[in-house]
Amino acid sequence: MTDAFNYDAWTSALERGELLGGRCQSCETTFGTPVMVCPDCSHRGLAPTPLAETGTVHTVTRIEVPPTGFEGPFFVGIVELEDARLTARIEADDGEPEIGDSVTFAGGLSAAPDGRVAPLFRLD
Amino acid sequence: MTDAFNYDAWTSALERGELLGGRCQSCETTFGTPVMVCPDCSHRGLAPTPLAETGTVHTVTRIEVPPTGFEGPFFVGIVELEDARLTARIEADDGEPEIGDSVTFAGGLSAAPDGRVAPLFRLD
Amino acid sequence: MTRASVVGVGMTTFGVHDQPLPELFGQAALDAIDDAGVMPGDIDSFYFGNAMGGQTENDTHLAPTLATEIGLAGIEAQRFEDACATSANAFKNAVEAVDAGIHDTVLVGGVERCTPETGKGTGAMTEIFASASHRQYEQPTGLTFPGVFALLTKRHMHDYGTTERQLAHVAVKNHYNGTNNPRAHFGTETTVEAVLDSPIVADPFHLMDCCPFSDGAAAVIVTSDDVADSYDEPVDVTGVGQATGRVPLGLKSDIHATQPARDATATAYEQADTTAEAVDFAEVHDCFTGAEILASEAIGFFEDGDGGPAAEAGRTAADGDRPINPSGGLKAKGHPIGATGVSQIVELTEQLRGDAGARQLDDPTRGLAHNLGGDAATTVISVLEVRG
Amino acid sequence: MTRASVVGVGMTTFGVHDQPLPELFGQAALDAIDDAGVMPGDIDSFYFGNAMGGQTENDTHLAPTLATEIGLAGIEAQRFEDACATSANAFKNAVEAVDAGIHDTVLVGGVERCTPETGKGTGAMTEIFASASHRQYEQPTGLTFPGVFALLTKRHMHDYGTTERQLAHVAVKNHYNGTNNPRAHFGTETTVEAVLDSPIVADPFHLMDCCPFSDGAAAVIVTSDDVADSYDEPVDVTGVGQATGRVPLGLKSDIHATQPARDATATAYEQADTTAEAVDFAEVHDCFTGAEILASEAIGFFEDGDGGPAAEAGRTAADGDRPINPSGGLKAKGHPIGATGVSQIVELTEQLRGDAGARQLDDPTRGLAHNLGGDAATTVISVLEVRG
Ligand SMILES: [Zn+2]
Ligand SMILES: [Zn+2]
Repeated sequence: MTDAFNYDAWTSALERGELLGGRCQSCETTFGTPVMVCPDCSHRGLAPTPLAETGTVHTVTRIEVPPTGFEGPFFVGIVELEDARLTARIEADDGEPEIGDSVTFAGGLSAAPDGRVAPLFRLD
Repeated sequence: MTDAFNYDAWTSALERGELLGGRCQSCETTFGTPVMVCPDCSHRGLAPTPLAETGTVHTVTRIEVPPTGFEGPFFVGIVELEDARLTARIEADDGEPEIGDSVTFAGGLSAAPDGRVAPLFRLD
Repeated sequence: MTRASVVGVGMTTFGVHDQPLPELFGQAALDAIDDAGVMPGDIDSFYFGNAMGGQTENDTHLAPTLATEIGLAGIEAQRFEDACATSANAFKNAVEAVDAGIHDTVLVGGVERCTPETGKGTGAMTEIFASASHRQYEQPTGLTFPGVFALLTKRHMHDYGTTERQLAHVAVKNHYNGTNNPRAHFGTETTVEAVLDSPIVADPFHLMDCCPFSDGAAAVIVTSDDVADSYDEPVDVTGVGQATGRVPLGLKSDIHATQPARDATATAYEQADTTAEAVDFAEVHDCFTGAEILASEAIGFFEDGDGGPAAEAGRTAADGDRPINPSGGLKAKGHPIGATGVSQIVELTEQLRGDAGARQLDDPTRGLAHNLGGDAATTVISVLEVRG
Repeated sequence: MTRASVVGVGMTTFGVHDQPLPELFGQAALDAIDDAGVMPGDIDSFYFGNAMGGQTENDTHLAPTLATEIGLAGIEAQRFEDACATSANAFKNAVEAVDAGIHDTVLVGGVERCTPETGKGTGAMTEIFASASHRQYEQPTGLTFPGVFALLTKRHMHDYGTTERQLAHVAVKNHYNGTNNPRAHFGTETTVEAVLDSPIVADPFHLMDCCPFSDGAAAVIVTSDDVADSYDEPVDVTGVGQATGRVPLGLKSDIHATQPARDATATAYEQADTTAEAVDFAEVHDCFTGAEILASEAIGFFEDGDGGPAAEAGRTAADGDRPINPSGGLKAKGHPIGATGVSQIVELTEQLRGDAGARQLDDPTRGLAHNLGGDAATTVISVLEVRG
């Protein structure tokens, strides 16, 4: 097994502005976030792999009532990057992101009160 | 059934400086705090009854490491008032309360960060 | 095949309560005990649900405390937490236990306080609810629980043409049903326009698409099939399915399928040897209007994509052909998290007994409860029937 | 009579971990799966324990998340919380389920993070632990969890003459045992003087009378008796008892009896058709040194009042006649709350298999686990035996 691809690796990369997914070394599916066992084929150990940096909005919502410590409103969506999906913040200069819109990875966003980083995408 | 003897009645009395226990109207046991069903005989509905204001220390500890929001050290003990027992703060002008010592009810103490009141006893 | 029977039910009003959790639960539990007419000494075990007492009230290890409050100190007890599916999972474990002969008679119940009576406001509660989404891969985005179901619902709207107006019809119908339920949090009607005019929480959901923060408790007495005959009005549990699904959202194949609900439904129908067509009504987990649409499809009441039009056409109203949430659902009855699953069982039992008063459906013989947790990654489906 | 069998065990080191709960748990669970050699598809259900993830890490609804992490998404799952008895209660429910034929093979496990890795310091953790005492009648006094056991122990000292020195011997013995356990939080010896010289937390407890805040996870695979034969090294579960007691402390008749432990022990011994004399060793819940003394009496290893002198005389050492906590116990092995109960089952299994390495006892055939929650108001007692 190669070095485990885990949360620490994923979030460290994000803090550096890199977006890593996990690629199953058996069925070759790519997932947007680490997981110890492949959900599709039960193989153990996903390898870190750079995700596509452009993709489309699979679904999105505008959060108007945020949790304590966050400033709203903002957009959260699931973005689809080739076969991988992950939950991310989406920013738009104007207008609203819609399902099917193209988005590009724009680094890690530290908006959470505890400083945890989330993937940020921008509407193309 | 008379008016239910519940937490609201118990704590309101304590805030007024009164110490109420619950007396089972069937087996006549007295308990230091309200409970909907008598633990001894399963009768429903305890009636509020003034507890004896002097009693003895059943057990006691000096808390040196308190929860957030409390100032330590302080003494917490179980006091025995005739047949009723309850957990209470115990204050001593000097020395330490010991098991078997006599104590007297000294009102409600609001030491908790949320302002909830606890029974306070003083070492005689 | 009867797996277990419900022989007694109890429930507080859902709304705002200032009592401590043990006293709030005690009301519901003593009512269930009295309704059954069970001797406390005959209760073998206590299956208890509370979702967030630690976070909202710094109150954990509640099972022995609640047992003491109602005169059952000493009893075997266990607390379950599975987010909003908390007490349905307690119920499922209880049904399995009496079905397998582990116990004869058990108390199942849940309690929760979510209103500002706990000292927590909207922001804090929104943060606490977010604890049921993925800590590492979802919470840092600021995703809220209305947000989670908004994501599922937006995709459903995209794929099937479901409209905000159809969603609003769910709220209108459930508010109307709530006016017939004396225990409901909301007892007033609303209109499609009022829903659509209310402020956005997480689009497409307006405030009036969302269930309220509620306090409340619910309890039932569950017995084995053979013990049930000695009680007055048993209602039979013929199927209980539970399934989980992938977390976080990004790992799910089809986010609005709510696959665990489909898996749990298949299990429950198989156990009950029944089908969606033979189920007369359902209580489903309408934490948001969109969730009711998804649930109505997952339990097979409607084909995928037909849930929205069916709601708009009134088919899920109490006098429709597929009644859903005659109690008012989470939307109008209220949603004290850990009490919700068992409160659905209370509603099913009362409907099947013919005891539902102003909200009584026309002689139903079989009902279904759908209770989900998180993004539906835990779902419990129960089928109850008039005793044959 | 075998009720169930343990066919695989896994456990992380207990100590300080910075991984998220799903990954920490995943290590232990995958190790247990590998140890058993079970096919993931053969696992029917997941009985999971976590006590305070909501309070410490805003992380709830963990069962589906953890299942996903280890490739078991879709599985039936339920989370238990019963304070420090959390995962023993999950274990007890799992044993009942396989014994009754509800499932053939289940995964049981627990995980917790209690160290400052969560961002919570001593004051905050002390407040969180206090959530297991009565919210209305105990917490407002400022009573802490060391304080609860201090109250029980002080009365035991008064009634039986138990001394602080005897308590310190428990810590010394458990620290010594911990030096032989590579997974222990503490791997260093201590002395009676060092314990007595350490600062007071809640008298009579010094800092060195208290177990540490730990992070960790433990998991076991439990199968039915007949399925167990297809595995390499099954260890049999012959009895599991659980009982609750009155809360708050003021309602208890005899506070240091820890009556639920006595009731649960009676049930477990009856199921296992055994007695304290026939039990070769025990893992007991020594959250504080005094708790081990009370437990050693409650499980019948010693007459009431003899626990203190027995500890001082070395009778509970690994080479004594009544070994207790050969793992190092909570005191030295560590106490990641929701993982503790299952970690005791891991230790029993390894000892009974003869796999315990440097801490291996002399050919034991029967062991007991004692896991309590709160002021002992929840206690679970399990008896495991070498497969006959
Ligand atoms: Zn794969
Ligand atoms: Zn009485």
